[in-house]
Amino acid sequence: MDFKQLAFYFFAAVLVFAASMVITVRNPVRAALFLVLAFFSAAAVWMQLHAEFLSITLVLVYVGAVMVLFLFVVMMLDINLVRLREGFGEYLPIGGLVAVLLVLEMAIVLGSGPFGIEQMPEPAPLPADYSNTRALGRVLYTQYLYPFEIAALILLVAIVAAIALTMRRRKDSKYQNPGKQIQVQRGDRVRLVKMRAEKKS
Amino acid sequence: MVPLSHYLILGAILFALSVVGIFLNRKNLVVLLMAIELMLLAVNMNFVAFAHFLGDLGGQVFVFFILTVAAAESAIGLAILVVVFRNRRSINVEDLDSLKG
Amino acid sequence: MIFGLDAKTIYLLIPLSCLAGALLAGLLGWKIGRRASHVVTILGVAVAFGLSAFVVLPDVLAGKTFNGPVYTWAVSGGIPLEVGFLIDPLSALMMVVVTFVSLMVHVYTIGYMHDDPGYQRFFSYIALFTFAMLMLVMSNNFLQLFFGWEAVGVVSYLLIGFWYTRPTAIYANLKAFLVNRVGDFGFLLGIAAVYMYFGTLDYGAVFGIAPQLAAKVVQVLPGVDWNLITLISILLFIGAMGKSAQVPLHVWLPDSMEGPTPISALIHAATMVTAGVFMVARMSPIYELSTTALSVVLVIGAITAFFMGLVGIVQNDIKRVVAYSTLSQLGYMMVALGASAYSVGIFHLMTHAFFKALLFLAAGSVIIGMHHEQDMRNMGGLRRRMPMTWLTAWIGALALIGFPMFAGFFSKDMIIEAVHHSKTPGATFAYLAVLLGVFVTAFYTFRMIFMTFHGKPRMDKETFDHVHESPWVVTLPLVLLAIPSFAIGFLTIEPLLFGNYFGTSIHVSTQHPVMLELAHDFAKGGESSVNRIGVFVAHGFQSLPFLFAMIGLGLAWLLYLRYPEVPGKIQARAKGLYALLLNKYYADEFNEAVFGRGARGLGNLFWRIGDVRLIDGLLVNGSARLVGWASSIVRQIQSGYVYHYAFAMILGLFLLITFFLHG
Amino acid sequence: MTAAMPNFLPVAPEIFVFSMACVILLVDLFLSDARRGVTYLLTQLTLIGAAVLTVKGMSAAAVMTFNGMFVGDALANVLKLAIYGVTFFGFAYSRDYLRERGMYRGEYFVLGLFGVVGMMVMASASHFLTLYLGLELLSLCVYAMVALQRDSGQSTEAAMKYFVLGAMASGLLLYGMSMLYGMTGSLEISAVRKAIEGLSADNVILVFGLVFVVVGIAFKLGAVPFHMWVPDVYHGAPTAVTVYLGTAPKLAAFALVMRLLVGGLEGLAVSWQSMLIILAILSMAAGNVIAIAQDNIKRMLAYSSISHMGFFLLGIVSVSQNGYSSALFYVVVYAVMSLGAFGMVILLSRAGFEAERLDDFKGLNQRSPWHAFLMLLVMISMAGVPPTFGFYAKLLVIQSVINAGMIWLAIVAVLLAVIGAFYYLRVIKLMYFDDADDKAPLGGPADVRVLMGINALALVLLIPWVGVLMEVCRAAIRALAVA
Repeated sequence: MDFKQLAFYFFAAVLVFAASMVITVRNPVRAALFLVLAFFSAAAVWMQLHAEFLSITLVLVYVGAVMVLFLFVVMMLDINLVRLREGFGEYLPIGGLVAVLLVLEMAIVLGSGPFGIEQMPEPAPLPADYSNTRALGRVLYTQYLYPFEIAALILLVAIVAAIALTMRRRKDSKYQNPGKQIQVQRGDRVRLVKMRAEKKS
Repeated sequence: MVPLSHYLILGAILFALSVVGIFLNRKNLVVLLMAIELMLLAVNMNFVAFAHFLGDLGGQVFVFFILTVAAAESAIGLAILVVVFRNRRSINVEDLDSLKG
Repeated sequence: MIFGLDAKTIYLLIPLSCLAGALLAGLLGWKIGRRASHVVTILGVAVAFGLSAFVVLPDVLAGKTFNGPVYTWAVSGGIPLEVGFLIDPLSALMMVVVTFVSLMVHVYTIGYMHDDPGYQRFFSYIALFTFAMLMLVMSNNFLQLFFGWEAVGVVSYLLIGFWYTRPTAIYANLKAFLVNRVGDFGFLLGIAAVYMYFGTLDYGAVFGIAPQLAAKVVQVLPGVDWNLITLISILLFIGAMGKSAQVPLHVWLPDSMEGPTPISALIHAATMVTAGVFMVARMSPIYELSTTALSVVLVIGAITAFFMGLVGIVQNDIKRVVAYSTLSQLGYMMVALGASAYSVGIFHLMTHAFFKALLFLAAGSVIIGMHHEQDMRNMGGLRRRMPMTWLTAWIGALALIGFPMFAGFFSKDMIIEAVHHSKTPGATFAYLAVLLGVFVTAFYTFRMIFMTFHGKPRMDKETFDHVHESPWVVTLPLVLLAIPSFAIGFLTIEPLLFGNYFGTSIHVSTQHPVMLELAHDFAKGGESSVNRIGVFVAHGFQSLPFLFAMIGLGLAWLLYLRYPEVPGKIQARAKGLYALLLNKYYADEFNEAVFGRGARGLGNLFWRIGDVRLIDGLLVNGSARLVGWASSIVRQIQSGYVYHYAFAMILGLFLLITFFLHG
Repeated sequence: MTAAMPNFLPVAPEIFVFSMACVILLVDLFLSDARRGVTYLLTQLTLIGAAVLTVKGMSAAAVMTFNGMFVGDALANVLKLAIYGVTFFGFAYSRDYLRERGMYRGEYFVLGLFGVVGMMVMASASHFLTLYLGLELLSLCVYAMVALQRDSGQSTEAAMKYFVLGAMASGLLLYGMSMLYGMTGSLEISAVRKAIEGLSADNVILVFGLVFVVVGIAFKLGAVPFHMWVPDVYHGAPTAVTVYLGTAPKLAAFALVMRLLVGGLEGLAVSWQSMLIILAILSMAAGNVIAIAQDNIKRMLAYSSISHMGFFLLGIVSVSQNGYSSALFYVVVYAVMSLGAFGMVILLSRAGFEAERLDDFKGLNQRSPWHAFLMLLVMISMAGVPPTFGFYAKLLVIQSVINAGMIWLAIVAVLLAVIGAFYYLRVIKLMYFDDADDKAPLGGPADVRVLMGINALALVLLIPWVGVLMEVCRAAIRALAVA
């Protein structure tokens, strides 16, 4: 077993462990953190597959942005953790059974098929000056221009939808109006009142 | 040498875990969204592995787009989650049962 | 040829006189009054009977048959839609039976329905029924057959629900409607198949072509070959199963006893329910081509004959006992048909019509005497109070159990013999069933007779004192029916079965030579007719069926007269069996659960076309409840929980993968 | 490496709709609530403009552009025109409903238009990537639209369910695509088709991937057992959104079926044919039976949609030009019928009152004979009673199934359709033979009433031209075969 294999099986094991923790831990914050671990190990596996750009993206975009968003939401919502712990493990046996069956079935298909090392050997190593990022960039803006534009549209939709769904003006929230603050005149704030001095009675 | 099939089986395990996560989880909508992320990760694993072994960049480009879509998707998913929470003060999956029959 | 009328006119006159009576009583009944209503209808039916019995029958016996159109209504797409008559020995016999029983029932109704507010309506219905039944038996094509078939059905529903204020009557009505729809669906498909492959609906033409298509094979489901003739025969038989109340489409008949008793006698014992038997006999040239279809008829008939008799044992309503005996006897007729002894089947149909009508009317007479009490547990000892009814009921009962010399003896014994000789698959089973059926028949028949007329009165003294014999309009038909119940058997057995009475109207293939063997056995009796019948009767006293009948009779005597406390004990011991019989094998419950929905689904098809009232009253309120029930069960799957939905998807995925990759 | 400038002309409608949606998004910001009508008007003009551009750009031959990512053929054009049409009507029906519920804002229309772009992308997709992106664009818009009534517990619950299950279905579809990619080495649909021809039809990996793809498609169509979202979402969503998602996306789903199964994977037809048969029978049976127990008309129409999708699949199942074109005809007719039915639900609703229960249709004839008559037409067409389009659509599908030699399937379909007729007739019965609880006469703005009339009457009055419409469908399918 050479180092590449060792690395693959190690990261694969971590990935599977992290993934199973994501779906079994009860605390959503811990689940999110395990998901981060899963993404990191996946990025490591992808690295071995010469998908450097994607593995970096996975870490930067996913861990850096999406998972932070998850954590942010989890913490923003006032979730009752006690209720989340109820009924733990009740459905675990059936879930485990389905998982095992599904994996077995898929493994039989994928393992026995034309994807063994003999039928599909590792491709020849790429030249040293090959840049995965550059290659991706080349096709992304030429060959894949149309999908790229659609992806932009999807992101726009996400922005519009997220704002439309969650932005709200509370009647009781207090906010400043800088325009008004600047235009304020002395007369608006201070009123001089003339009155006689009080006499002690 | 790690054969392609091992990458694919890794993807299959991830896939099965995410599927099980979706129907096993009865308490927490957030974890449901995370399980969906896991499923997309499984698919991405497949694409990246195929792209490498086929020597074709198309798979990697596809993964790039899936990542983009997934980010947009989770933004919308979380937005819906927030709206649900505001309405019910709960993100318990079992509480989402007013529509049925 | 009488009064200078030609044959066609006479044929037309027979059904039309009934129709005229029905229309007069129905449309003008409110004006002409009760008396005039029954006069016109009875007159109409009497004319029909007179013409059938004294003009048509002698003509036919003289070999003068008729087959042809009498009125062309329209020509559509190349097929003429016409009213056509086929007058041959078979239909002539049916006409006489129908009109005679109908006439008796008409007279009897004067007494039975005396106080009913729907008097005119009732007469109108039964005359209309007679018209429809005549159209059915006289038809010479499938279309008119279907018309008559549906028309008798409609009148039957109207009459079952005659007392429409009773909820049970409405329910029975609905049930009869739905169950018959199932049968009619098969019947209609059968007729459609006939038209599709034969290109004509005329009996003669169809029978002519049938032998050429005997080996034709069709595929309704891909990969499954079906013989065309077998398919058509079975589809038509499904229709017969509905009308003639064969298992499992029998459930409507016992409930139909909700109608007034004359109806039970006329429609649900003597005539309409025999339409299925008649139809199969009429189609004998088709059925003879398919041994498979005959075997189906045989087995279904045998099941009905035996198991429905068993149910009769535990009934306490006097009319229901007779109703179950009808089911059982219809089974006997089907058995005869299935054994290719069509003439024997028709023979039994005829004898049965007389003695069953007699039994029903006698039961009705008891019911009148008891002031509409139908429960036999509250009767007993009525012999001295109602001597005439008692006597005629005994004659009917003896005929029913097949006591030698009585009408039922000849026909039933012949059926048993025919099955004994038959080589059709299932014949052994059928033989056993009809043989045991004799014992069962004797047992429940005499259980009824003993519980009703003999023993100590089980009602209070005051009621008993008020019981009195029915008026003459009731007893006269009883007597008039009792005569043929006794005598019709030995008078007609020779010409009907072994003389060449039916001629070409019934076709028996040489592969099923049951009749020949029967004739051979019968001829051994001697040279003269009286001799042969004498030997047959004498032989009857030593035969197995007679023994069985006597055991049944004796057992009934022991249990219900000698030791009346025993039945209760047996009942307590064999609770499960008793409950099974009392609930009629849970057929209703089963149908409700399994076929109810299907039947209603089919119902939709028919109902949606026209009648708004039906949509409103039956479909929406009645069937919606049942379909809704099933639907509400299924909708529980939609639980509202996302994880259940996800699970369903994964299960679907999983099954698809398994099925397509490893299956 | 230099790349040639791609030909933008065939994409003009997409660009137009997209740009207009952005313009509307901006314009809407500066409009007061009273002048929101401008947004609505611009939206409808956008759809009309897109229709004009599509008609102008039609050509006999299929046009490919963007390196084989986009195809403009007759099928795409027919579907796009149908999508504009039903969306146009749907927006018109929704206008007052939205206003009365405080949702009459730019977001509904903008998201709706973006969804239209997604459907257009799907209709002209010739690459797995564009197909997927179009699908996601549409789905994301619809998820958000369902939740648009954000203070309603029902609508947000529906959105959440739809989102979770929809995302899962997308995952399944992608998994299937990844398998196909691994086996064929390509993501371009025509290349995949060629590669499959070189492989055997019972290749395990291909069938394995196919199962996932079929499941993904079945979800989008709402076929049993992947249908569970349909009733909940149709019911929970604001009716204005239900009318949107119950009509045009079915056309897009048809594009998905045609592009993927027929365009790309016809070599595996033996396998997907039997899968679709199972799904079709289950859908027709479950949809029709469960619909009977519903007392909410939106749920009832949802189950009816499930059974209709089962029927529509029968056309695909026959694996023939005739079958595909009858399926196209069916799905277009279904979209029009469904538009009419939901439109009527909207029309009956008023401020603060949702006409969702079947009982709300009681005695409609007393309140407005004209609308009761229109609803009657829609219902008998859905039930498949002659002489309506619904009948012809069913007839054509049944014919194609019989031509394919599957008589038993045709019999099953007819029987189930007969059972299904029951609940449509119940609506008619309620409208005509029951007394109204609420005698208020029916209002509604004039233009909506005219559109509603056109919508329902078209189901009957266009019957003489059924041959012409059928020929259009045939031509659309023929174009696909050539490409």
